[in-house]
Order: sequence, then structure tokens, then C-alpha cells
Amino acid sequence: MAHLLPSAVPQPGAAGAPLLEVRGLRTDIRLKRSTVHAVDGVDLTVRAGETLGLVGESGCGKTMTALSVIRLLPAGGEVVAGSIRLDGVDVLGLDEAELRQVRGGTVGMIFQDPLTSLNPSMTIGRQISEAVLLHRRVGRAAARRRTVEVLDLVGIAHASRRLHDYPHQFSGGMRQRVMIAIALACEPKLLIADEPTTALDVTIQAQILELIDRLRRDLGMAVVLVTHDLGVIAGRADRVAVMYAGRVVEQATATTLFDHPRHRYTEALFRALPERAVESRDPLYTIPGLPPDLTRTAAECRFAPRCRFAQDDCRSTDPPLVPQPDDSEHACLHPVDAAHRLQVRATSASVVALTANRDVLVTAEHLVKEFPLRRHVFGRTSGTVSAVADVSFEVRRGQTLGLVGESGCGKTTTGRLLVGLDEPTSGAVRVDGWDLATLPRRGRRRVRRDIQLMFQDSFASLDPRMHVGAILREPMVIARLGGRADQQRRVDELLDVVGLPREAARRFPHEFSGGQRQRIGLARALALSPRLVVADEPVSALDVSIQAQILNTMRALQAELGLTYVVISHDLSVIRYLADRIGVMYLGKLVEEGPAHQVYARPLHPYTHGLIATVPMADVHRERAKEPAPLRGELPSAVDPPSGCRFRTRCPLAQQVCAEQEPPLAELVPDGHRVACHFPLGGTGAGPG
Amino acid sequence: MTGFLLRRTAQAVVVLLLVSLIVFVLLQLLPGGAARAVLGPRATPAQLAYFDHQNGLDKPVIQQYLIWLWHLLHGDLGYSYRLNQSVTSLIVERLPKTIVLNLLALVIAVVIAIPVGVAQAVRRNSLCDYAATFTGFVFYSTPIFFLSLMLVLWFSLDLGWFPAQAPQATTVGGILSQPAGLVLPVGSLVLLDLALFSRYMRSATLDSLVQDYVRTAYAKGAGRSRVLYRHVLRNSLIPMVTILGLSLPVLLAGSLITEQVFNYPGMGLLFYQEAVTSDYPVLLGITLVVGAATVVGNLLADIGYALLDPRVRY
Amino acid sequence: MSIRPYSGDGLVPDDVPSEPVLTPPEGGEVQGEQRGSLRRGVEVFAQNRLAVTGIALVVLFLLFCFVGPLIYHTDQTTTNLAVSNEPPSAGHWLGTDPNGYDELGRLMYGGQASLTVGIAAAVLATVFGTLYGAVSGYVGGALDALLMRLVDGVLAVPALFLLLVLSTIYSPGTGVMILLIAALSWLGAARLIRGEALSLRVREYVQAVRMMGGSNTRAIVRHIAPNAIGTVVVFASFTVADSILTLSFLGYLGLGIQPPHTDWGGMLSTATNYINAGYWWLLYPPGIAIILVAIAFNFMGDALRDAFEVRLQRH
Amino acid sequence: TGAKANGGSSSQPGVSGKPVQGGTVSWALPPATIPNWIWPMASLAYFSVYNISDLQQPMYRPLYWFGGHNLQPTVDYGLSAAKPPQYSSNGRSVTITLKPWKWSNGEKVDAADVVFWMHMVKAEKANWAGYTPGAFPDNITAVTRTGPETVRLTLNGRYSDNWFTYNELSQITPMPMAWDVTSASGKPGSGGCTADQAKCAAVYRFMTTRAKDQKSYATSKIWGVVDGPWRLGSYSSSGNYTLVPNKAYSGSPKPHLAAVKFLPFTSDSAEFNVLKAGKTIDVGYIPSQDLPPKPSGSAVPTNSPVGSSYALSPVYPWSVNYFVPNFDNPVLGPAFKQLYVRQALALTLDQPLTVQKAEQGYGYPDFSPVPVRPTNRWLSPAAKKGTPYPFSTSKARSLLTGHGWTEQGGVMTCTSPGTGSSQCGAGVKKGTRLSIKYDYASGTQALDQQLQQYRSDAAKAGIALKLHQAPFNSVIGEAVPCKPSQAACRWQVANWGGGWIYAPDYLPTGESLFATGAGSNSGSYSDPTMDRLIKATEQQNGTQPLYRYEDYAAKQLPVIYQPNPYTVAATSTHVGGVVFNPLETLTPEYWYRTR
Ligand SMILES: Nc1ncnc2c1ncn2[C@@H]1O[C@H](COP(=O)(O)OP(=O)(O)OP(=O)(O)O)[C@@H](O)[C@H]1O
Ligand SMILES: Nc1ncnc2c1ncn2[C@@H]1O[C@H](COP(=O)(O)OP(=O)(O)OP(=O)(O)O)[C@@H](O)[C@H]1O
Ligand SMILES: [Mg+2]
Ligand SMILES: [Mg+2]
Repeated sequence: MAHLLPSAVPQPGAAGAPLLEVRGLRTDIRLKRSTVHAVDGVDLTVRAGETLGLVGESGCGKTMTALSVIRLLPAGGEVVAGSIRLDGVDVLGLDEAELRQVRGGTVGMIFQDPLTSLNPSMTIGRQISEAVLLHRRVGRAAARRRTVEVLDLVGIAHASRRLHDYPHQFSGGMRQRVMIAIALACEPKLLIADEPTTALDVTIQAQILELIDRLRRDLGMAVVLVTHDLGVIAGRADRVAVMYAGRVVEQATATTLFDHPRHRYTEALFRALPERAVESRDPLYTIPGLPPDLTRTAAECRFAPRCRFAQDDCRSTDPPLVPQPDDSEHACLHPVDAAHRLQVRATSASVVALTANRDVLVTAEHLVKEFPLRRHVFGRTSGTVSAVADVSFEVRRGQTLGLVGESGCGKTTTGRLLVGLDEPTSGAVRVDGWDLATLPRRGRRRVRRDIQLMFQDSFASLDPRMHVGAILREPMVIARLGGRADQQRRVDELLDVVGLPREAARRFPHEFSGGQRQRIGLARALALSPRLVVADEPVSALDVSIQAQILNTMRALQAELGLTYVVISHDLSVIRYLADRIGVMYLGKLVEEGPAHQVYARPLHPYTHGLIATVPMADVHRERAKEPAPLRGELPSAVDPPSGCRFRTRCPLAQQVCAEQEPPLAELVPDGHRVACHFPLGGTGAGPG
Repeated sequence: MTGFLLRRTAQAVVVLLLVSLIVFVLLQLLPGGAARAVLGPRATPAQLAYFDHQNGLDKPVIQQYLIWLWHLLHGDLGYSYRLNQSVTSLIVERLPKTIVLNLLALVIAVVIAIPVGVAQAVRRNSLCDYAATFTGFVFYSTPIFFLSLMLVLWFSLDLGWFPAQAPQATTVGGILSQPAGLVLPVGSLVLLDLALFSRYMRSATLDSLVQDYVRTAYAKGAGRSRVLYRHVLRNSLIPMVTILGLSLPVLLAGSLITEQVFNYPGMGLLFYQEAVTSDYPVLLGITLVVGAATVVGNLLADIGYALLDPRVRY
Repeated sequence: MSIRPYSGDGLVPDDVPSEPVLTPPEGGEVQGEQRGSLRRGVEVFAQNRLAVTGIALVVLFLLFCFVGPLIYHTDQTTTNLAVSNEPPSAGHWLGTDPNGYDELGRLMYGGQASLTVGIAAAVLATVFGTLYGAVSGYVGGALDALLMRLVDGVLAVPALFLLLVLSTIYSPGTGVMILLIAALSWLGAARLIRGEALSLRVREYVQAVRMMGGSNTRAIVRHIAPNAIGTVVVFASFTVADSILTLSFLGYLGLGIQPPHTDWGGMLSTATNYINAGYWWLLYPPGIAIILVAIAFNFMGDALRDAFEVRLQRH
Repeated sequence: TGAKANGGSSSQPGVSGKPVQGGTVSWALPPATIPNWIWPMASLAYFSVYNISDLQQPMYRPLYWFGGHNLQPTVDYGLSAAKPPQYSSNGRSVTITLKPWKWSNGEKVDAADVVFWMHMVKAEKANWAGYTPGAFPDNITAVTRTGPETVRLTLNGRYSDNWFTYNELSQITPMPMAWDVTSASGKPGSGGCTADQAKCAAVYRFMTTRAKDQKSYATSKIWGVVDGPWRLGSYSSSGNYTLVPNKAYSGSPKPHLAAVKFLPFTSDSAEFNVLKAGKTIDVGYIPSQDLPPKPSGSAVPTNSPVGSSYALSPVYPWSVNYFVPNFDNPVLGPAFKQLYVRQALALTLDQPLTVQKAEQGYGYPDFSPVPVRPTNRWLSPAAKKGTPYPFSTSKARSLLTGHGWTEQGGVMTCTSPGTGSSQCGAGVKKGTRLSIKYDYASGTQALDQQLQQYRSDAAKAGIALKLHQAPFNSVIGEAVPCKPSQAACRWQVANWGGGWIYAPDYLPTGESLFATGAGSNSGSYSDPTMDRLIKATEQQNGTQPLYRYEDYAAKQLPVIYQPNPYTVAATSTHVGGVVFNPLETLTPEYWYRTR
């Protein structure tokens, strides 16, 4: 592989001529009736060998900025002002043929979703060699050789044998590697990665980010890493640009930015991150209001309407990006200083005491769920998916149990079993000691009411043709609770509880934002005054600032109504913020379960340890200090799970016994912290600790 | 794949049995019955009875059906009451003619519809798009007999550009050697299919155009035409496969009106004429063939899907 | 058998909405002037010029056929061969037909049948097909397999044969024609709605109903049916066009509506007999009427699909 | 003979140029008719004018040729394979003498060939279309070979010469010994059917397999044995076939053409389009809807719709046209049995208007069971005078009201049942309404128009016709004699638009149409006088019995007569010698091309 490397490797951060220089970029997207000013005066500089992180919430114009650079805007999109110089060339002045040389030649591009970004009907090999053939005057054979080389480079094993495979034959992580291979095929000088890991699991995400980082170093590329996840940026970017409403509002080296954010928006974003509030268990900071409508232009600070520190001048002048002495820039008239730090207002919700001796509300007893693998309507089943395999836990009143794990480990299935949407293959769910399965019909209905589910995808779970009032009333109608007027009153109550205006009852789901829809989902779950709410990925689709609103609401309701939660998420920081106890799932098994702080601080299972170590934190120092992704490989198939301990195939500590015996979930010491491992960490001292 | 094929074949047999049963029952409902229709107004009751007896039509329906099935199992589709030919030889004679005509129309329609649909999608909401949509709908909304007759009237009788009838040769080669005669019959069928196909192609292309992999291809530095042909087209063809699969029965069943107007006795006309004369064996035979084609068409569409879309495996 | 293979589906490819879909802004308060889903659909529909043309045409033809005879009085029951096939004149604006009927009056009269049959058959087929498909898709399992095999079977029977047999058995009046054409068209609806039901059944909002302990009926009536309505309406619209064409085809084969009643297809079929005689007033009016009405409904269906799609695409 | 009378010469109007030897004439077959049975011995399923006239007769001469090279529906002894039959004076036997002809394989056309035929149809009468129980061949008690060329048929009673020749001898076609075999390699006569009727079954089976093998028609040795002027040159089951001259034909005239080519058509408009294009068809026909209104004084349009390269001539079919009331219909049968009701039905049908408008003049009213065109010797003097029931709705109306019917809601209703002279008549129940379900064959524009008009006119007399069109075969399918109690008797009136064609029982007698219980008596008409008159036509010589039957049937209306349309044929002006005989027999040996 070494012979591939360019001979002269520029050093990152070297103060050479900028490779990419964007000045005053304005990009409009013309619609039928209006124009979206998606990018509204963006300045960026990327030097060779450097990684620039571009962060910001959804819709702030990150993607449009990136696409402007290679002039690949959607229909109606057009760069209306500014300049883009790439390696000394004015990109905006290029004609179509020259542009094609830039695309894929000078600039490689990686997109968010590796599944949809690859042509499903073309082999991997052809998709990569296409890029080679387009930019190099080589024959097919040479293109093929190059294809194998880059596949090797991105770490696809047996590359030459996989050339004829189609994308669907690759896992998500491998597909993203292929995308990277395509982008790298012609040794670009600049790699733009637009949310390259958002669709992937944390473990895979870490591997991919590491790969990009390594390639940057090895090949001396510059990288623009676009993401909404501050944690991702923290460990990888040299410099970070924060975007808000089509603008870069702050730019600084990663360390400076994370340590001392200056712009009020950046500060607010950080304050909204749950991981920053874990210890305090304070309510999270929420940014009031809405991001501005990008179809309007404004002569004010775009953040002013939402900023707690906004002054009159903020509302009358549009602050420019001002370079600061420390090589950073920000566009804020009243930047953060020690005196005016953002204080989170104290809420009435007092912190719930961690009481282990509350009584048990729900028990899961040896839950097993297997799905037959169906081929066809008349087809016979050919094997089963072991989605949940012998999972037991209990949830106490007023507590929150968090379930984490990689995608496909059975979290959702467990949740569905709890609320009775699916029947367990074996095992039982007990509510207040009643076994749901053996309860008579009527009783079952009564008990079922006590457990409600808050769906992952709020939009899919709300009937698009019903207005919110009807949606919220429906559970009551079904349960025949009260008259129409009572129900109406209850709807108003519910809307109050989740913090939506009462008139929302007359609107349709699609007229709400994602966060609001999630609240409607929550309100519906609460309609029958349940005792337990199972929340499946309640915030995974949301931006940080909105996520904070939901998390706060959930916490507040717990305090107010004495709710019990089972929160399912792949995001450890969310779980850690919400949960009293954490359950870690791996391939259908509960591998570790215990009090949240203990599990987090002293994980016993190597998997938990790896997971925690992998999750990116919005903290430069911790991220920089991190060992390279400790969890290698991907989740094995649930159709044919490994024998013994299911984690052994990826476990650094695995030994013979792991393949032969399945470790039981047991407490090492009687502290309510259980683990299913032959070689638990810490306790035995065998782990990397 | 083998398992899939076997399963589908089993299903097909069930469907075909169902079809033949439905047809059998419907035939019983026809007033008059076969004997009268075949023997004509001269036939005396005694002759009618003799005919019924000879052809087993005096047996209970179920028994007739079972007998028919039994013969079918032995590869015997029966003998036409009216045409002095075995059903098999009738089909063997008519089928190629029908296939030539319809296949030609299908191929031409597809060959035109694909670029038209793609162009429409690429220039969505342009004047060209509207014009093509409008024209398509006009032809789609025209009764075929009206269209065919107008074509003959204008292009054959008034202008004298093309013959008024399809080639009369009895062999496929002979038919194809008279391309002028094929223009009008094939043309009328093409006009009808075109609207449908190009509409499908347009929407399939629209779907593909907004896919992420198209953006990826552009990001690689591929030009517009390359992206269209290498990336968009193949993926847009997938929905076309379904519609082509669905066209298979039409391919075999023939197009009654076209055949009648252009004096081209194929399957459609055969079926119609034998239907009005209650020539049961022929009807059952053709229904079976068409039914089989329906099932096979669906199957081929599925297989085509699998060929075009590597994600699909059976 | 040139009855179209996709009877009912019309030109129903899934189309992409013509306007890019905007993600709604996140967070904050409920947005101010949001448009209701219905209004939005109506608007998208109204923006489609072809659709507006379609509606206008349909309304025009309805007026022409049903109100026209009140203004333009003609005798459509007594034949008078003595005045047959007369060219247009002051007394007969569009001349007379082979039976001596006033052609313009006949056009209105025939249009009543064509429109009635087209619309009624489509409605009937849609309602029945929707119920059948919804039950099949929602209940699923063995019943679904059985019901769908049945549909497959009937679909594989050549449509022409069915029409031929049925119209020979039943004397074809308007009512019979409606039943007959509906009997062919419901199959498409059944398949379409079944697919819809299959996918709706596993939607989370339907699952939510189950979780709340709601009955199947509730799920079908309150959630599946309203959400399938787009498909249903689009289907119905295309089916009207198809039904009118099928009716004309039957008329051409002499299996259509019986004289002295008639429909445009029957008129057109009569006129084709005189194609060489130059009686243009017999040929073009019904021909163009059929085409225009079929186009109108096709346009409407096409636009309706867009209207419904846009809304549904908004997740 | 007829051949001489109309001798093929360029004197034929419309023929231009000089006759030449050789060349091909192409002949358009009527829509959807494809000759598909080559053996003259055919079951009813394959018993069609097209099979007989267009395929079998040009090759296999019938014993007696009906409809010669002229316009008369009469026997042409010149073209026949036998000399005129000799009836014994008591009318109980007939002797047939064959002409000294030879089959194309050299075999003589002789008495054995006739015996062979007779044995075959007797042995396989169930499979023979011409079989009428009690009549031919049941009424022939013995077939005797009285010489090498003479055969005597002994009859079971006395028969009229005319009747027996036209309706019975007309059905005989001598068959060569080469067909009396049970295998393709069998020696001529080895089948033994000629010698022993019992052996005919095996021969029948073998010959049937040969007749069912259409692919071998043109190549088969068996079918290659012909005695007519033509043999099959090529044949395809789709209906494209050619006749080529039989070089060994013993009769005269001998063919001038090198081939006659037959072209099938799917519809008459398809044929017309091709005809109009002007190249492919030499002899075709103009569909009625494509004819301009007939000028008076000419049977064909003066302005030819197919241009000047074709000469037009009328083709009168040897048929009568009528529709059938069902006398056994439980509801209306009793009413139909009343002559005055039938008269009312006849009186309200405006035949002249129908002919003039619906048929554009190319037709003529029918009012008796004997065809009025071409003018022929069987037509009675009374019939020549015209209809006894000229159109009059008021007369029909008063007939009904005079018989106890009153109009209620526009429909005549029997209010005065009984058998008195001013009452409805026997069997007609009180309250019976003259609302008639009228089934007719779809697809004929003229018929459609006629019935629209008829419906309107009948309504004026208080007769409500509920028209229902159905495919031809459905109409004939239901029009079967039935018992009132049967469900099959629900039909009330059937009109298949075709009436009856007198072929190949060429004498227009009524034994199969109107005799009580006759097979083709669809409406189950029954009347003793009629039965007696019909019997007389079978047994008594001369035209008088026929006239008597005919006049009675014209008045009695066992069926309601309706206008009979005729065809206009188009013959290329470069083809001569073509004559359109009402029996639709083909004599292409007279045809020639001109240059
Ligand atoms: N094709 C398009 N047509 C119209 N507007 C668009 C289009 N694509 C994006 N926009 C708008 O442009 C603005 C910027 O979008 P962009 O995709 O750059 O945001 P982003 O920061 O990448 O967000 P995300 O994190 O959701 O990907 C948004 O307001 C978006 O609604
Ligand atoms: N209805 C089903 N039929 C078949 N297999 C299923 C079904 N639902 C889930 N599975 C399988 O069961 C396993 C667990 O799925 P589950 O949805 O519970 O995972 P998860 O942890 O919620 O993942 P994610 O984070 O992606 O939501 C997976 O392998 C999945 O493919
Ligand atoms: Mg983006
Ligand atoms: Mg999940």
C-alpha cells in the first residue's frame, strides 16, 4: 500500500496557501413561489492536510455549502455571489467539462447514506473504476488494478474478489468504505464528507472516522467533515466552522471552540448537550424559538430572535465574521465572556432520588422473540432471526431503565414485547405481578393501558389524515373513557403537559416540526395516564436543541406524574442523561444491567466498555485522548448468532470457554449491577479497565 | 431460484385450473349451447342431440370438465367443433402471426417510449413534457377501432401510402418481408402502448433522477449523458419490466380489433369468432394459453426484476 | 382482447411531486398559516393546468348531456328511416343518423349513457374492489392468499370472453353495462388497495391503534381506509375513462347498450359503417366526445395522483 | 344449355381487352368463411355453401350440377356428371346414367362411384349433413347397379320428379374407388364399402382422418383424384388456397385460367378496403354499408364506389328472409298462433321503406317462402303480384282491436279472451300483453335499422317490441323447436337476419321448414293444411302443388317475411366469363383474363 502514498506529505495545519477558499458564498434555491437563501455569505478556508469540521443543525446550509464547492446543486440551485477558489482555480468560472475534472478528480465527495448513494444495480468494481476511467487515461485493466488498490486502502478484505459484488451484498459500514474508495480513487486533494457516519452505528462510525483520518494523514488530503454531531467533530477536526441559518457564525480551532465557544449560538448548542448535564442532572438548556425562514433576508443577527443576550444592536445590524487574534472568527456582537455565561434556569422539577427500594412495576422474564425468516407467501420458513434471546429485567416505579446497543441488537423488539405489540416466543411480561399472557381479556386490556409506547418515528406513528385532537382522543375513545367533552378537556390538558398550544389540536401532524411531533407522540402515550412509558428512540431524529426540549419534557413529566420509563436508544449520552439504570444489549442478549452511573463509570462487560469508549463526546480533550476504536468489526447476523457468548467474535478477551458456554447474567457483588461475561472487567482485573 | 420457480409453477397451475373452471362454468351459461351454434339453423333436434352425444356434451358438467382435464394431461387440447383442426394446430398457426404483430408493436413502443419518457422526466414540466403527456393521453383515450379505421381511411384509402391490410403471408418471414403492410396495424398498436409506456418510463426516471446515487455519479465527475445512460436508465427500466411482463398475455391473446380491421386473422379474432360460435375446445385452449401467458408474464417480470435489480433474489 | 391489460389502473405510475419537498422547520411553536392537507391537495390539483382542463371538460359534457336535452328538444324514441343520414341543416344541427334520429340530440342522449355507465361502473368497481382488497390485505394470511388467487384467476380469463358471455346472457341495458364493466374493473382496485392495505397495516399509527386495544374495524375504518383514499380516488378517476372506452368497445362489437338506447360507443360503431360514405357528422362527434371525456378523466386522475402524493411524501 | 346461353365471351358488359389463356383470378371469400372440409361427404358442422361451392364442387363433380353458368337456380345437365335421371312411370324408381368421364387417376367415373356414395351415406347417415330421418336416404330402398354406367334407385313411395331431383339426387356426389380404402396405400376399392355397406364404417373412419388433415389437402394422393375441371394447387388452413386446372378433365369447357386464388377476409370492411385499393382482388363484393343509394332503374350503383376498374353485378341469393315467432312460447305462443296477430306483425313491417332506406335499395320485399329474385319458374302467379299484407299500421291496429285487444299504456292487451270471432282466440289469456322480446343478430347495420323502424311502427299498432341484439349464433342457438314447458322456450321472436337458403335442397319446398315437427321448424308452427300441401309438393309432379303451398304459406305467415338484401359483386374489368348464380356455385372454367 505504501507505494500509493504521494511522496511529499504536507503537514497538517501548515500555513501554506489555502487549498479551498470560499468567500462570501451565496447559494439560492429557486422554488416556484419563493427562493431559499440556503447559503448566505459563507467564508471558509481549508488548507492542505487539514480537517475542517462544518457543524450546525439540520437545514442550516451545510450540505448546500458543500455542494456549492463542486457545483452540484439541486434543481433550481445556483451560486449567486461569492467566490470559490480551489487549488488556485476559480471553480465558479469553470465550464462543464472542467468541472467534471474537479468533481471526483480534485475533490472527492462522500455522502451521508451509503445505501442510497451507491447505484444498486452496478457492481462495486464498476462504480469505483468508473471514477478512475473518468479521470485517468487508463485502460480497463489499469482501472481495475486501481480499484483493487483503493478497496484495499479503505480496508475491504479480499478486495479483488469483491469487485463483482453489488452494494446490497455489503454491510452499511463496508458500503461507506466503498463510497470513500470512490471518492479517493483519483487521489483528490480535497475530500468532502457530508455526514459520512450519520446513518451508521457508533462502532462503525468510529471505524469510518478513523479511516478518513488515517487516509488524510497518509495521503495528505484536506478534509471537510460536515456533521450535525458535535461529538464527531471534537476528535477529528483541526478547525471547526459552526453554521447557523446559512451563515458561518463561528470558526476556530477545535480546541478553542470546544473550550471557549464565543458565539452565543455555539454556546447554547453546547449547553443543550445531555452529556454536559449528566452529573448535575439539571434540565438541559433549550433554545427558544425557531430557526429563521431562509426564504427571507434579514438585516439583523440571525440568531437574535432566539438569543438570550440579544441587544437592540443585534436586531439592527447583521454582524460580520470578525477575525480574532487567536486565529478564530465569530460573528457575534456580544460574544461569550466569563461574566455572561449562559445559566440554565432552574426548573420546578426536582431531581428524583435514586431509590433502589421502590417496588417493581414491570418484570420481563426470560423474554425470547424469534422471527421466522420468510421467503414468500407460500414459502417455507428457512431459519429464524433471534431478535431477543432470554432477556430478563425489572423496572421499578418512577424509575427509568435505559436500553442501549448497536442497531439490530433487539432494543425495539424488547420494547414491543413490553407493550404487548408482539407476543413473546417464550417468557413473560408481568405488570404488578400479573402475567399479561394469562390474564383474561378484559383484565389484560386494563393492564395494557398502563404501558404505552412512544414510537421512534413520530411521523409514521401519527395518522397523517387525522388532526392532532383526534389522534389524542383516540386512546380515550377506544378505552371508552368519559364523554366527548371530558375527552376534549383531557386533550387540552395533554397539550399543556407536553408544552404545545391548545390550538394544535386542530392541526395535522405534517404541520408540525419533528420535535413537536415527538411531543404529540408523547402526549398520546400519556392520554390514558399510563404508569409505564416505553420510549423507542425518542430523540434520535432530532437536532440537539430540540432533543433537549424533549428530554426536558420527559424528565419533567416523570417528576410530575411519577412516570416510569423504559428508554431505548443507541445514543449512550441520552440514556445516561435519562436513565437510572442502564441495560446494554448485544445481539438479542442483555449483557450488562445496573445503575446508570455504575455501568457508565465502571462497565463490567467488554462490550459496554467498548461502546462507551467509542461514543463520540463533544469534548476535544477526551476525544483526542481516546484509544482508536476499541470495537472492531460489525454485529454478526442474528439469524445464526455465535455460540456461547454472542460477543466473543468481537471481544478482545475472548477465550475458548466463551465459545462453549453462555455466560449467565449475574451480579458479581450484590450491588444490583449484573453482567453476562466470563471475564468481566474491573472485578477480575483482567480487562483493560 | 429453483425453489422459487417450482413454487410459482405450482401457483400457476392452481390459477390455470381456476381459469379453466371459470371458463367452463361460463360456457355452460351461454344460451343455446355449442351444438346449435356449430351446426347452424338447419340442424334438427336429432342432429343436435347426436352432436352433443358425440362430443360428450350430454354428460354432467363436472364429468366433462374432468374429461377435458384428463385429455389436457395427455397434451390433448381438443378439436375445434367448427374449424376442422385440432386446437393445438390452430394455436400453432395463429400464434406466430399474432406474436409477430404484437411483439413488433411492443418493441417499437418500448424503443420509442424509453427515450421519450426519459426526455420527459429530464425536462419535467417543460412544454415538451406537457405536449408529450397530452399527446399520449389523446391516443390512450382513443377507442382503438376508431383509431385503426381512421388510419386506414387517411393513410391507405385517401393518401395511398400504405396497404389497407396486413401482409397475408402465412409464414413469419413472409409477413416481415412486407414491411409496408405492417405500418398501419403495428402503428395503431404502438400509438396505444406508447402513452402507457412512456408515462411509466417518465415516472420511473423521475424516481431515479432524485436518487442519491445519481448525485454520487455526478460527484465522480460523470457527465449528464453518462449519468443518464449508466445510472438512471437501468434503474428506471425496472418498473418497465413489470409492465412488459403484464403485456405478455396481450402478446399472445392478440388484438381483436387490429386483426379484424387489418384482415389479419390471429389469436384475437380466432378467440372472438370461436367465442360467438361456442367452440368450447378452442376457447378453453386459448384461455389456457393466455392464462399461462399471464402467469408466465408475471414470472418473467419477476425474473427480469431480479436480472435488472441485483438486490432481488429468489 | 384489446381491452387493455391494466384495466382500471390507468396510467398509474407513482409520480414524483412536481415541487421539491421542504422539510418543515424544526422546533419552536406551531407554525402560523399552515394549509390543511385537503386544501393543499386541492391547490396542487388546481395548479395542474391539465387537471383543470379535465374538470372543465367533464362539467361541460355533463351539462351538455343532461341539461342540453332540456334546451334542444329531439325525439329519440321514434325511428324514421325516411329522414335517415341527412347532413347537418337548420332543422338538424348535426344532421340525422341512420335511423333518422337527430344526431345532436342523440349525442346528448348517448352521452348520458356513456357518462352514467362510466362513472357508475367506476364507482361500483372502486367500492367493491376497495372493500375486497382492504379485507384481503388487512386480514392477510391464508384468506389473503385465497382471495388474491381468485383475483389472479379471474384476471387471467380474457376480459373479452367474460364480456361476451355476460352480455349475451344479460340483455345489456345501462344497469347491466354498469355491472358488467364493474365486474371487470374491480380486480384492479382490489389488487391496488390490497397492496396499500398491506403496507398501511404495518404502519406505526395502525400499530398504535392495536396497542391501545382498538378493534380491527376501527383500524380499517378510521385509519386504513382514509389513508388509502388517495389511491382509491385516483383509481376511480382512471377507471371512469377506461369504462367509457370499454363501453365503446362493447358497442363496436354489438354487445353494447341496446337500441333504441345508445351510447357514444354504439354511435361511433354505427358511424364506422358509413366511413366510406362520407357521413362525417356521424363519425366525428361521438368519436371526439369519447376521446375528450376519456382524456378529461385521465387528466383528472393524473393530477389527483400528484395531489395525493405530495401530501403523502411529506415525511 | 345454360353454358351456351351466357357463353363466356367478351360480350359480357364491362370486360375490356382481349381474352388471354392462363393467368390467375383472385376471388374474395366472404368474411370469416374459410372452406375447411374437402370431402363432399360432410357432417353438419362442415356443411357450408363455402365448403361445397368453393372447394368441393369444382373438384368433385356432383351427380347433378345445380345453378349453371347462368342466373337460374336450376339443374344444369351439361355441367353434371350424369345424364338426366329417368323416373319410372309410377315414380317409384329412378335410373341414373353417368357420362363417360374419367377421374384424374384414369379410373372411370361409373356406377360403382354412385353406389359407393349411396352406401356411405346410408351407413353413416348420422354423420352426414344431408340426412333427414324418413327422407333421403331412408326413402331409397335399394341401390342397384344395372350397368357399368347406370344405377337404379328404388324408392319407398311415389315422389315428384322435381322434388326428388332437386332435393335428393342433388345431394349425390360420385366418389372414386381410390377413396374406398382404409389406408393410404390401400388398393382402390379395397375398403369394400362399394361392395358391402357394412364395411363403410372403416372407410369412413379413414377418410375422416384424411379430411381432418388439412395440411395434406393439396398434396394428398387421395384428394388429388378429381373428376371436375379443377384440383387443389395449394391450401392453407387460414383460407388462402388455389385451384388449378385438372388437365384430365373429361367435361367441357376446360379451364382457361392457370389458377383461381381464394382470399379470406376477417370482415367485409377489411375486404372492401382491399378491394378499393384496387390491386389484390379480381372478384369481390361491396359491403352493403359501402354502397351509395341505389339508382332507380339499375340493380347496381352507376357510380361505383370502387372505381372504374371493376364492373358491378347483383348477386341474388336463393333464399327467403323472415323472422320466427315462437308458437310454443308459454306467454305469447297462443297469441302467435292467431293468424290475425301474425298479420298484424306483418302489416306493421314497412318492407319497401326498409329496402329503400336501410338496404339503400339493394334488396326486395319477401312475402312467400319462394325467393322472388331472380325471377324463376317456382314463383306462383299470385306471388308475382306482390304481398297480401301491404304495410298499414292502422289495419294492424284494427285487426287487434277487432279481436278483443285494447291498448293499455301503449301496449295492446287482451281484454276479451275467448274463441269468438271478436275475441282474442284460443289459448290467449286475459291480460296477455303484446310486448314481445325480440332477439336479433347483431352486426348488420341494415337489420338494425329495419328493426328500429319496425319497433317504431309496431308501437303505432300497440305492439311493443323489446329489441335485444345478440351474436348470430346466440340467436340461432335459442331459436330451436321446444316445448312450452321447457326453459328453452322462453324466447319469443328470433331474427337471425338470414331466413333460409335453399341449398343444397334446391327446390323451395317446406318439408323441413313448416311441416309439423320438422327439424328446422324453429317456431314449431303446425297446421294440418300446411302439412298436406307440403306433402303434395313432395309427391306430385309439376309446379302447381308448389304454387298452392306457396300461396297458402304467404297468407298463413308461418314466419314473418322480411326484406331480402342482395349483394353487389365487383369483377375486375380484366376478367371475363364470371357469372353470379343465385346458388353461389362457382364455374371458374368459364373465366378468363383479358389484356
Ligand atoms: N432541493 C432543495 N430545494 C429547496 N430547498 C432546499 C433543497 N435542498 C435544501 N434546501 C433548503 O436549503 C437549506 C439548507 O439545506 P442543507 O441541505 O444545506 O442543510 P443541512 O445543513 O445540510 O441540513 P441537514 O443536516 O438536514 O442535512 C434548508 O433550508 C433546506 O430546506
Ligand atoms: N418483524 C420482524 N421480522 C423479522 N425480523 C425482525 C423483525 N423485527 C426485527 N427483526 C430482526 O430482529 C433483530 C432485532 O431488531 P430490533 O428492531 O429489535 O433492533 P434494534 O436494536 O431496535 O435496532 P435499531 O437500533 O436499528 O432500531 C434484527 O436483526 C432485525 O432484523
Ligand atoms: Mg445535509
Ligand atoms: Mg429500533
